[in-house]
Amino acid sequence: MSGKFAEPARVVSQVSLSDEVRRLTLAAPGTAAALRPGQFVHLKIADSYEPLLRRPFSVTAADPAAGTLEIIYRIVGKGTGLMAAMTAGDGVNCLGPLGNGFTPQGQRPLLVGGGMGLAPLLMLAGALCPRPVTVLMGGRDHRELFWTDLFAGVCHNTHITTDDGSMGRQGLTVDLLPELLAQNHFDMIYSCGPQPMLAAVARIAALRQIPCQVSLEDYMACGLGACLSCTCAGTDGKRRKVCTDGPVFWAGEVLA
Amino acid sequence: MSGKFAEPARVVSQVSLSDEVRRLTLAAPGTAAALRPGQFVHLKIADSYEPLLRRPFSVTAADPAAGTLEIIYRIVGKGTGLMAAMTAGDGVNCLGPLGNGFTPQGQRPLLVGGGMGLAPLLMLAGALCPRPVTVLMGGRDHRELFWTDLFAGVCHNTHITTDDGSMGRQGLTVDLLPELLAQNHFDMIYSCGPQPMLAAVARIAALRQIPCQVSLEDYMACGLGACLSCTCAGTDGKRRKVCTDGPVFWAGEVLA
Amino acid sequence: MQCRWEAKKSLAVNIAGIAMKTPVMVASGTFGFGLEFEDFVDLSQVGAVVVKGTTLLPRAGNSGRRIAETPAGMLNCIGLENPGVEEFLTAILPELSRRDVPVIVNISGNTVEEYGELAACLEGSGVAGLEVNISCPNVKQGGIAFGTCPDSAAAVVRMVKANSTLPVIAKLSPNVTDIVLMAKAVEGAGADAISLINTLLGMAIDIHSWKPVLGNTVGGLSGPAVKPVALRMVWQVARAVAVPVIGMGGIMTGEDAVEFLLAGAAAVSVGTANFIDPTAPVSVAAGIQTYLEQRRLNHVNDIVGQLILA
Amino acid sequence: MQCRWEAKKSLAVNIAGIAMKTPVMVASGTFGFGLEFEDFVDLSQVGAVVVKGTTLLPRAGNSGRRIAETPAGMLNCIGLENPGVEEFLTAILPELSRRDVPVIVNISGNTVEEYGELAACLEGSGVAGLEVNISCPNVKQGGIAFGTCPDSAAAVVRMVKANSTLPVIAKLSPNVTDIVLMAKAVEGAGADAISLINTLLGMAIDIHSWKPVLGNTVGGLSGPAVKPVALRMVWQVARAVAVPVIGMGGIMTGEDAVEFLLAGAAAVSVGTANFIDPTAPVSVAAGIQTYLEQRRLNHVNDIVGQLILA
Ligand SMILES: Cc1cc2nc3c(=O)[nH]c(=O)nc-3n(C[C@H](O)[C@H](O)[C@H](O)COP(=O)(O)OP(=O)(O)OC[C@H]3O[C@@H](n4cnc5c(N)ncnc54)[C@H](O)[C@@H]3O)c2cc1C
Ligand SMILES: Cc1cc2nc3c(=O)[nH]c(=O)nc-3n(C[C@H](O)[C@H](O)[C@H](O)COP(=O)(O)OP(=O)(O)OC[C@H]3O[C@@H](n4cnc5c(N)ncnc54)[C@H](O)[C@@H]3O)c2cc1C
Ligand SMILES: Cc1cc2nc3c(=O)[nH]c(=O)nc-3n(C[C@H](O)[C@H](O)[C@H](O)COP(=O)(O)O)c2cc1C
Ligand SMILES: Cc1cc2nc3c(=O)[nH]c(=O)nc-3n(C[C@H](O)[C@H](O)[C@H](O)COP(=O)(O)O)c2cc1C
Ligand code: FES
Ligand code: FES
Repeated sequence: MSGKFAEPARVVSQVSLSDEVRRLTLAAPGTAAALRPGQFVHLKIADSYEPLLRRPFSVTAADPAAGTLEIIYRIVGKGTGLMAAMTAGDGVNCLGPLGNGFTPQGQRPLLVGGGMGLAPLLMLAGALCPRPVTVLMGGRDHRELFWTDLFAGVCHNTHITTDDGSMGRQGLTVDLLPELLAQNHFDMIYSCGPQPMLAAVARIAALRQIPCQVSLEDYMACGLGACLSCTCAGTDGKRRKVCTDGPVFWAGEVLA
Repeated sequence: MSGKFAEPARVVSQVSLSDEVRRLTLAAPGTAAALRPGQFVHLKIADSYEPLLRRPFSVTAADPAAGTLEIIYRIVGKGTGLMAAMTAGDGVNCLGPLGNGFTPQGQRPLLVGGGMGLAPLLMLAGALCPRPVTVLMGGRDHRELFWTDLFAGVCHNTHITTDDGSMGRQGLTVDLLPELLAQNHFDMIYSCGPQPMLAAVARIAALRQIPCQVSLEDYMACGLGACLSCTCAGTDGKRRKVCTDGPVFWAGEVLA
Repeated sequence: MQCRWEAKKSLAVNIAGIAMKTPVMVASGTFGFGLEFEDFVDLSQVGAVVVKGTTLLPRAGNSGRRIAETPAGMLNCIGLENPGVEEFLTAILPELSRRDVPVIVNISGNTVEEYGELAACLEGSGVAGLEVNISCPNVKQGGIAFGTCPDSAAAVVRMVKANSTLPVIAKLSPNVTDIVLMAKAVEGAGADAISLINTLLGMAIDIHSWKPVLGNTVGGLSGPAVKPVALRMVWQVARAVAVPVIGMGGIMTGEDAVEFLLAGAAAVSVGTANFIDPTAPVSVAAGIQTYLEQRRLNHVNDIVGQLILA
Repeated sequence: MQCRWEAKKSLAVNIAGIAMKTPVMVASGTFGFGLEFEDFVDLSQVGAVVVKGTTLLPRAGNSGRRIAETPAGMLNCIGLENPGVEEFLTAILPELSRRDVPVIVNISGNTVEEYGELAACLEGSGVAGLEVNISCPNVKQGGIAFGTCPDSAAAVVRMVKANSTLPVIAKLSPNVTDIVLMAKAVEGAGADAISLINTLLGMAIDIHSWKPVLGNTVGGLSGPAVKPVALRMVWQVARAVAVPVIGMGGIMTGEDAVEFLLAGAAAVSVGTANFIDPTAPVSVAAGIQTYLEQRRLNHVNDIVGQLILA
């Protein structure tokens, strides 16, 4: 039997993590039971042609017993704006679990995430327990403080950079990364965030010969590998579908 | 100063009058204060392009002091479906008051309404008080019983026909009309309902030489007399705009 | 209640000699003769009022149902109902002329000659310009034919130019294979500006009665649904002709208008939007003004045609 | 989870010799090679699987952003990314052939000859038919040109027919002045069926960056927004040609499909709908079945072309 569902899901609860960020808990038992860290769900938010398409979101936690899953999202446009107005009992259609997910290997993993890229790493961090997990997180400013709290429960070490220095070290995650790698013996890196960050993380990881997986984002229609909206060039010249071949790739597969 | 508004209105309350019919009370102070019986409002139901256009509804009651107005509507499609899901505090944009309204003349008026055509007659009945008002109402079956209750408070006499005889006399309003006219001395007829009913009422009224106003319906885009979606042929060969020249016409103006 | 708002100088444009306080005009057939909207809009703050399609003789329009809502759009088959040019000149224009807004008359003929006659009738009337509707898809004779063939479109424009000293705007139909070919044809024939798009020909069927929803079987599609097609055509035409282009098709907000301006439209028109928000011509202009202010741009012309191609 | 549903006999149709269990096919480019949807749809309950546009050599497609949502629609500029006909035949078709569903290959060439070669490659492969994509607006060479000129469209169809014994479906572009002219041209060239519409050429602009939203500047519009245009064209074509017409464009529900059938389509395809509801091909067919049952109609053919004109 197949592991993908298009299930009518109900909002269990929604909480504000910051001005612009919300955590939404959905009852979607099929997906919740089958989902692995790094996979995502594709949500049809309203039973309307406005907005028409589904919206993809990483899952930050899944509780197979309760049949629920959580996503953390930033309000950026029409779809997320409608999501922000939802309350317990409202319905969405949840397509998932989609994508391949992370390969949970390594005894001393480092997670490097920027902005909303921290979302898939959160579920991964939980799955990697009880191995000692270090997370290096980058954000715009102290308003992304909530991530620290969320990772505190699942990570041994938390390192923070912000663009404006209002929290942790001022600068980018990749500024702090060489230092961290020099001081520790990480045997696996997982990263998700803006493309330039991923490219820099992958480059540094390759120099140090630490295996590295990156999770990509792209504009998606089907989420099922059919429409080719989301393909990217692989380093071998072949195309990769972010939705099914990814969103998680070995860094060398997609970043030169 | 002008009497038309495009006001952000709030739902005050909504009640079910039958399976398919609801009464919606809106806080729309500008419109409520200016509105006369027979006029209508044009509602933009959702802040979305689905549905795109406004929806026209007769007003059944307006309370200038409270700044509220009521409409009674049947759930028939997308827009009314969305309206049915609204609860206190939800917003709609209310354009109104639109149209000309009834001419409240006559000392012994008869109101003849079929189905949802009873809506504008309800507010008219209230305005005609304390003159003795008689209403002849036609419906499909006993599920339209709620109209009887609504008119009971404002009318002296209530006559009912239903298609299936499950309430009042079996048949059409126009079957009962000649009898009523013979037994009473009405000096004005107001009518709203399906086109064939209006034509029959107008014909009978003309025969008896009783002045008669009819309220028409048509598909409307602007509601302001600009787009010409809603025009109908006048008996003089000139076009009439239902939204601004009407929706109320002297029967002879639009029905041969 | 009239919306109180005053356009800043940064919005003022001049299209083919017609000075407008804002680049936001109203599309023919969606704003009546302007006066219908005075409860909501101060006409002096509208770029220009393009009145309902006008013909030599009065027209009753199509019978049966005239509009149908579609996903994010609407179909119409009004069929050019209008009081005729005579009535327009005697009963409507005198009142409309009292407003401080350029009036542009959208004209429609059954023959090339009729377009000429219409232009001649309107000469000296005080209107600011003529918009030649060669594209209305609703009229069985004329209409569609003129607008889909470059030669006949050019013939109409030449005839109007020959009978008028007013700025002449040629309004193009989107129901063509090559919109640039049409644009060049009317530019070559002397059009002082080009407006587009008119409606896309569409249809809806009532699955209960098995009949067409519209009285005229087919009708013109407008509203947000058509915006991508309109924007593409405006972009193609604006880069191909030298005369100013007036963009329209699905503009509902200031942001939508900015897309058309970036694509090369020197001005825009709002049509279907007027049915949803009767203050649309002003709210769209205010939206453009806000956009300019947020980016510290001095004038709307600073964005016209500034699309950056890779 | 796969949706369990079985089509009744009342839905079975035969289009140009291709027997289908339901009149609901899937539109090329929106359903991959079919296997991608097996988690949700039993392919044996789909009318036919029309696979992604296939070219002689593999294609990487367009770079940059490939989709944009629009009001009730979407733009795409995939640019015919596909593994090439060889890979299709060796790596994909063997697996797909094990399913009990007709497979139709959508082919696209840069020259008339390439179409012929493609047809020859697919001869004897076991596929049920060819759909000739003369209309994809994304490819700079070929594509748009073939589909907008009756002579070149006919030349392509003739070439495919000359190189194939399979049923040949000509897929028309809606970006033309006269869709009936195009339909008659491909019918005259021997097309066994006609499918329409492909996407309408559109555009979107990012007002923050001043750049086109899509990597390819322009893209094809699909989804509910285009339904009125699609329905109008299907109606016009179905009454003008003798070969069966496959209707598509914005079909999301059984009701939408019924509109196309009444307009004269002998079958329909669902495209964009697959992205919103992965069970769409089955749910649309089930919707048609319900419609027939409610009206006590024996067969879907009882409604095909039954539009009542005034
Ligand atoms: C695999 C994957 C996982 C994601 N996980 C998260 C997450 O955990 N939390 C989170 O906040 N966001 C996440 N995103 C981004 C999220 O999908 C977008 O923010 C969201 O789709 C925006 O929708 P909107 O309607 O609010 O924005 P609009 O701008 O109105 O959307 C318009 C269109 O663009 C698409 N779009 C807009 N931004 C993005 C984007 N960044 N990536 C892909 N498509 C986009 C939308 O899906 C829609 O089709 C993820 C994206 C992908 C591909
Ligand atoms: C002046 C006037 C007064 C009205 N008063 C009432 C009233 O008091 N109570 C009531 O229940 N209904 C009334 N109607 C009818 C009401 O407008 C429609 O039932 C409503 O628009 C249906 O919207 P929908 O989205 O649910 O239906 P849909 O069928 O989804 O609507 C699709 C389109 O058709 C239009 N439409 C559908 N039915 C009608 C109709 N009967 N008349 C005009 N347009 C229609 C809609 O406005 C919309 O544009 C009135 C109509 C008019 C013109
Ligand atoms: C109800 C209606 C009537 C119209 N009448 C005319 C007309 O008389 N002449 C004309 O050139 N265009 C007419 N149009 C087309 C509009 O002017 C405009 O070109 C089109 O609607 C696209 O713009 P929009 O999407 O903003 O509405 C009409 C459009 C609508 C919706
Ligand atoms: C993402 C995407 C890719 C498409 N690729 C192709 C293609 O390769 N070949 C083709 O003939 N049509 C292609 N089309 C067009 C569809 O087959 C269909 O004609 C069109 O989308 C209209 O139907 P719809 O509105 O149901 O999507 C594509 C459409 C989309 C949305
Ligand atoms: S989103 Fe369709 S292939 Fe990835
Ligand atoms: S609805 Fe526009 S003129 Fe009546």
